[in-house]
Amino acid sequence: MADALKAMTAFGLREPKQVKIGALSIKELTDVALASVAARKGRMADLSRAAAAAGLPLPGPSTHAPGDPYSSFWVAPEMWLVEAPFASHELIADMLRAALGDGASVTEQTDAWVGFDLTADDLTALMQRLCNVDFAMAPDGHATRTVMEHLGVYLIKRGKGAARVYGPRSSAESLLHAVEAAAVALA
Amino acid sequence: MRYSGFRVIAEALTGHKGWKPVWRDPEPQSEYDYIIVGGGGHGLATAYYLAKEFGQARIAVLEKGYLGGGNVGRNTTIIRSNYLLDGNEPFYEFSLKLWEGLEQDFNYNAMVSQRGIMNLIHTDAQRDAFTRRGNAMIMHGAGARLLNRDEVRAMYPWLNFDDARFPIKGALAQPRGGTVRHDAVAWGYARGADMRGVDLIQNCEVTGMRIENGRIKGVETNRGFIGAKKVGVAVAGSSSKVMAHAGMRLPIESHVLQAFVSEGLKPLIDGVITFGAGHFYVSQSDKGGLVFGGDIDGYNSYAQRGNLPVIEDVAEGGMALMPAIGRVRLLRTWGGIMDMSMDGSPIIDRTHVEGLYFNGGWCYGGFKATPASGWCFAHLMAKDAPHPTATAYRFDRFLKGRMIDEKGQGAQPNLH
Amino acid sequence: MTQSHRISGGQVDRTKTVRFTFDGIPYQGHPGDTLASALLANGVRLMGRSFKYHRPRGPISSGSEEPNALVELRTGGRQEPNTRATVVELFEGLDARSQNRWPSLRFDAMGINDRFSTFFAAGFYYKTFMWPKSFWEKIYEPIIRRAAGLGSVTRQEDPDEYDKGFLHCDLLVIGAGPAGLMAALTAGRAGKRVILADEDFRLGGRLNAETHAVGQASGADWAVAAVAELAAMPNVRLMTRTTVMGAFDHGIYGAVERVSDHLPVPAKGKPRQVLWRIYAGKAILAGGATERPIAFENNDRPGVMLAGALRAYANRWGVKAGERVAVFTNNDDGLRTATDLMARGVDVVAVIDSREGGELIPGVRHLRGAEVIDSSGKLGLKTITVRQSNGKTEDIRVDALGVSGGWNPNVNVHSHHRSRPVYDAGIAAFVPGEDGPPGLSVTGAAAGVLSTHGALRTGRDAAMAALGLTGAAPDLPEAEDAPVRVSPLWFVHHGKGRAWIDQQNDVTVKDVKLAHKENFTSVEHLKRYTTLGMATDQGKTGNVLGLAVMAELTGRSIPETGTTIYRPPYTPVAMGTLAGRSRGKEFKPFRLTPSHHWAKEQGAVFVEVGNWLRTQWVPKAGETEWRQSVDREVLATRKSVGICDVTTLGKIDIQGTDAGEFLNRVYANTFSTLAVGKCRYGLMLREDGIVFDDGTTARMGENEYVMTTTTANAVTVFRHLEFCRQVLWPEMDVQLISTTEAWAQFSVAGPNARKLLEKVVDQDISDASFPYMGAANITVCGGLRARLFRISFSGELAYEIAVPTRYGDALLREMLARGAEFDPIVYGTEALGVMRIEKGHVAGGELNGQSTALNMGLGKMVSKKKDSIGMVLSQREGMVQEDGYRLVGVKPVDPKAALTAGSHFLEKGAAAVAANDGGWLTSKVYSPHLGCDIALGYLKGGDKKIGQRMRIVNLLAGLDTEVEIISPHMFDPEGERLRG
Amino acid sequence: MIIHHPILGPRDAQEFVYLGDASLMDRPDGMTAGIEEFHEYLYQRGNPAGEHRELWYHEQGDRSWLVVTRNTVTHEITKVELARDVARAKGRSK
Repeated sequence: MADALKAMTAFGLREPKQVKIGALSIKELTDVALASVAARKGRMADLSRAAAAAGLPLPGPSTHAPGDPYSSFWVAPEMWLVEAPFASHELIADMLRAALGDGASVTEQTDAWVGFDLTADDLTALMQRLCNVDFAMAPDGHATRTVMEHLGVYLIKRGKGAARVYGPRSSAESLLHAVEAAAVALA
Repeated sequence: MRYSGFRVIAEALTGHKGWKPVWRDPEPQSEYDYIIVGGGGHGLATAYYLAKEFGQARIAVLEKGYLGGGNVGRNTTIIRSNYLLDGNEPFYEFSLKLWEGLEQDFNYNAMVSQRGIMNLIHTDAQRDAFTRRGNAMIMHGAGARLLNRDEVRAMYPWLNFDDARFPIKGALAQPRGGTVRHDAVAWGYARGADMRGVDLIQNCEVTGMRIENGRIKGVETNRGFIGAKKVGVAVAGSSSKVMAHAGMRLPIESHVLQAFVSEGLKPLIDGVITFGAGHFYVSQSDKGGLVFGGDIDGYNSYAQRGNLPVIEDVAEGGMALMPAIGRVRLLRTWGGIMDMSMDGSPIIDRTHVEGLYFNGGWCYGGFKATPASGWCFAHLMAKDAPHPTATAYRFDRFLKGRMIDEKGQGAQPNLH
Repeated sequence: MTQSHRISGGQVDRTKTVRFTFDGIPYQGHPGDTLASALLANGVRLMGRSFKYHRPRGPISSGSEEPNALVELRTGGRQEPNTRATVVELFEGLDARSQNRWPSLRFDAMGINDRFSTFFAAGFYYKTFMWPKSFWEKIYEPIIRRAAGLGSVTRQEDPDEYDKGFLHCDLLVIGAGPAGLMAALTAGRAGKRVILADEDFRLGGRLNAETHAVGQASGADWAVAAVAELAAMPNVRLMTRTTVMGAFDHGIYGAVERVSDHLPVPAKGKPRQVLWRIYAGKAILAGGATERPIAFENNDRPGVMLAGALRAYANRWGVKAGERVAVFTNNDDGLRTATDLMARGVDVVAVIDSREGGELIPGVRHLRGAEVIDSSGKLGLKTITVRQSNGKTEDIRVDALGVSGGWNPNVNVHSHHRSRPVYDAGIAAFVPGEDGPPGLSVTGAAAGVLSTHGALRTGRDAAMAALGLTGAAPDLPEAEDAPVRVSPLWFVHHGKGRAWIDQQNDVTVKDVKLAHKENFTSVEHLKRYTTLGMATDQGKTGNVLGLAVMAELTGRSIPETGTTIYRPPYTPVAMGTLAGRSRGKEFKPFRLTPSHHWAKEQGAVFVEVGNWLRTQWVPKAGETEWRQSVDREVLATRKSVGICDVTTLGKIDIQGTDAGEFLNRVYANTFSTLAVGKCRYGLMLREDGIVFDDGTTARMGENEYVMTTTTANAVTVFRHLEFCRQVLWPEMDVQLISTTEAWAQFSVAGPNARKLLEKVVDQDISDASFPYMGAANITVCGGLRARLFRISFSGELAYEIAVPTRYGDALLREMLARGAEFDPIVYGTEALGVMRIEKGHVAGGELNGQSTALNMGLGKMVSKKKDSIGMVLSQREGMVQEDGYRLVGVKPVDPKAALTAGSHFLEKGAAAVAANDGGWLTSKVYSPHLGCDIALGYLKGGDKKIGQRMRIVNLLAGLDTEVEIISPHMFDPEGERLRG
Repeated sequence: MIIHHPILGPRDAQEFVYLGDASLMDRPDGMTAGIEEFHEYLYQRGNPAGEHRELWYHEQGDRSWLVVTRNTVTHEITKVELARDVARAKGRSK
């Protein structure tokens, strides 16, 4: 996009962070573009139509809906966070705005967050140390806001042993440290 | 009966046969000149000073439970007059001066101990604010010192100076601050009032107020109607409940504040340390327990018990400040119901009902205010004029825009 | 040393030996031992000293109720005071020491207190030490403080880690005795998610301490089988060494798991303990019961123990507490101690039964209607004095006495919501009352059901009921179901000596009598006056005894007397556990700015601003003092151009067709007239009319605004806006989202700001096309999306430029590189502060939550032509006073004189007393431009005092400085530079 | 405490920020109401010992403001509503 300006990860590096602790692997996401989509007041029907046309899922509360290119999860009443591949969708906000029209308010959120994909055989014990989400009982695709070591994050369950966490980008180091410490204690 | 070392020795040698009840348990009379509702610290102090300083008689204190069972018996025992604003500082300084002579005054050792209090500084902005406050304190005659980091370190070398998230940069100290054995305050005032003829009536709950033509006539209780020329209400967390009997809504919410004590330890902390950045304050009792607390739970409550998040929050503050106490154990928690006012400052005022007076809104500053609160309330009730140090504590300050908002948080009681 | 008191049987692993020391002396025990059982096995029964009288003490119990056997464990930062020897699991190399004694446990100089105990009656200190006044703090109190306390605390940091976590279950079972195991089995077999937690390291509760059969097996073996069955269920989590410390609202329980306390040190990276917050659909308290003693004179000697503990040591640990043992009981259960010990070959010399009737135990001297009235033995029990039913007294030589006064159900957790226990005369004890924590039921001994069968049955039934299970109830194994036969006996009436009730705090029957005499008769007064039940055991063995004595003295019944309630925690909890990982640098998370890594490379100095770390200044080589750096940054900016990372300012994206009107209502000034492509300074009030926050808001599109807030208020402003949007004006079409972290934002300020920006911005930003207060979406460096605002906090020609955060670092480097010809510098918060104060902009010191727009000289901004938050109440009479505080600028008359923020204004010649207090300095900096300290301040009637001379004093530092009151706009008051 | 969020189900009260009495919804109109009315609105509280309708904000959640009906003596929660729905039901809707 802008060759002159080289992007940096949330850790001030060129390459995404990858950590392995025991069976757990932590991988920083730098290839996901994010934008929030909120229905304008009284325009939910319009938004739903436009979203359907654009291939943008708008799942119900506590849910993440995968899709191509757009995945999304519910964050607030009539509001979603939309994910898309960064390489093709760096201008995700513009693209969504164009697709959704004036029935929606769209805001770029890509760099508001640091994302991590966590994988292991079973993440239950790790999640028990990190947050109050009942991970074991949550269905796949469960998406919720929660708190990890004082940090507000979004947690998306992608399977018994897979989860995605979005935390505040400025606190990337603190968040990673919290996950690492919990993992070491369990390893 | 006068207490003294000689009396203790004499009684010890004669098998403790001569000790007398510290207070009587009188039946309520049909009418009093003064009824004080609430047998906590403030109510008992009010009765004591009404009798002793203002020459009044025919006084009763009505307590729904046991004497001293409210916040005077469930606090962290700190006394200080390190306030900022003109509406507050003269009053709290008056209170501290009364503390300084209290034990001799009421002949009871409440263990008033001025081992000093310090409020830690972690940012330049905090230093500026504390400098403003310290100067205000000195101008009001309260005394204050600004300590630098090394001076704090010399006093408490084991605080977290080297690995702190919010490094200690100094402190505002009031050497005259300290602690008092809280229960003894209630008992000392109760004893002093009882000796002066005040009827202390326990297990007597006010269930209504008799008001005729805008004038108080007495109170209904679970032990029948008791007449009174003047009624003063000093019931802290129960303020809204009791004043509702007079049809009043108050600028007050009731909130639970938890406090904590550790197992007994050999001396570690001499004075009182306040760690504002971590919502934590601590002192050590003469028995050896670390006595500490933090923020209120934050929601309206009359339950006298709190929840785990605040316990954890307070412990986190404690560990951040004092990494050596990791293996010190929390022994007991308790909750008191705070009368949180809309600006964080109290009310000592008349009401729209003639002869009905109100004392409340102490937030969690009530304990240190006990002597002055009692004195000023007695003054107001006896003379129908506010004491000079308590003129700002009016109901109408909110209507007039004259809030006394030390923390600058506005009309949200749980933030004060 | 051999284990002289080890006998056969028990559940210790005799194939292995564990070495440990107590007060430096080496001993041996076995895995499965506690410190107390191992010491007793070695014939050691003196383990501590009491709080007040320094009486020699040994353990009276075998569990967490222990008041006496408190020791100090470990060394260095791990030194751990007041640990109960009865629950410490023995590990290799354990190093324990006695406490509250000097010079040694056997010869404690403070034991002198015991000789003068009559002077130390309850509350004696309230009556003396008052004269002379100054002696309290100088002499008496220091002595008392030194004497007080039990263990000592290290001054070193605790090196161990602590963790926290969350668990969810359908049923939490607290306690793994027969009731708890049966409850867990019932729920587990039904497929429910169950957590079974027990404080012990071996599950089974009293089954491990008794010889009762359960079904075909011993109770202990039945427990092993039950535990094995539960362990095989994936839906059941067994938590040993886990104490449920408190019941909180709505089914949340706190539990402490002692992960590593049975190890010399935790394994690397492992926590010492974990605090679990358990979300339980339902909970069952199966916490068993605690035996209580009977008070008699000198009942506190090492060797006098609870009868149930005596047989627990024999049955579970294979330890006899003495060579010659007697039992003193008022109930049948106490008799079991005699029979169990005899079965293990221990010499039981007498059973003293206070009851006249009942069964006689064969083969032992069983005295009925008799009482123990006294004992002797300086450092341990040697004889007891027994008064027989005929009144004759007799000394009996024993070295251990088991005392049973009956069993108190462990109602503690059930009373954590202030439910008052009620008295059950059938078992002479308090049982759980009404209004316990919703969802918590109580079973087994904790509910007053004291037989094994009863525990199994109620445990099963409670689980069925709690979970609404409708299938067939599981069969119960056969178990003893003996009725409770107890004749209450609280204290033995005899003589003038002391009979202990609360052993740790040295509260005796005499103290209760004194409290009664002085009218401290309510249980709360009794507790507070005598300190009964306030020791580390929280009165688990003593409380009921104390109030029963008071009941007897007042002639009231025990129910009339009532009882105090228990509060969390059930047993004391380490502060480290409650804090978890939030300590040291991890107390709060860090927030790092986009330029953080660049600044770190440059050796910048950082400052904490909330959780943010911001660059405070960026020293250059040769600068030795911070002012050099800051002055340089200010001068360089004002001379050419400076860049500052302002990402920390809150950014809120506001969209919707009503966004303009929304801003009109949340800001005191008007926003609906703001044109697209423009920004405006906004002043936000609280509803009480006090200034809440300020910042600029830009209109980026027809229905699209970007608001900035102060760093400090970013979160609270957002919350407030959501309140306004959802609660006050839900009819409005407004959407909000925070974009604070999404954009890296830099202030570029100085005469060459535009020239520098022109090097990176792709569009025309000449004054004509991008005038003062302009705002636009632009691109930089050949196409990267960015935002540009022409706003100034420094008084210079200034812009704020924002790019997506990941490009922030690169943009900063690019601006510095491409604009090198302008010698750009990066400035930190100090220089930022200098320039904003020179310019008279309000910030932290002025936005103190106590000040009005009028105070700030911004009164005209509050529009009365529209409704906005705070508009009405800002007009109250106390807030619109003519002579109220006004923001002023201040500079010293002598340019070399220093000012201090927080200093107060005084008129010349006025005394430094409150009546003359004119206000205070809110912020102060050194202005390299003006060559002196300058400050902002709130001065009463300050707007009318411009040009006057006053003093500012800092009484904390003894400073008294003559100053000139000037306009707060100290630099370029006409604003020519920022429009340049 | 646990608040049963009308959309998200049971959530720990720790995720919420407490404001106070739900009467804070009933803000007077600043163009017609005067100081006395605003004073009553902002400062005077019923502060009941018993059932209390109060405002909580799900800050670490979906950012909904809720009206929670909770007993201040027992802490029992009997009703939880979206504050926006409550406000709209009061007629604050276009």
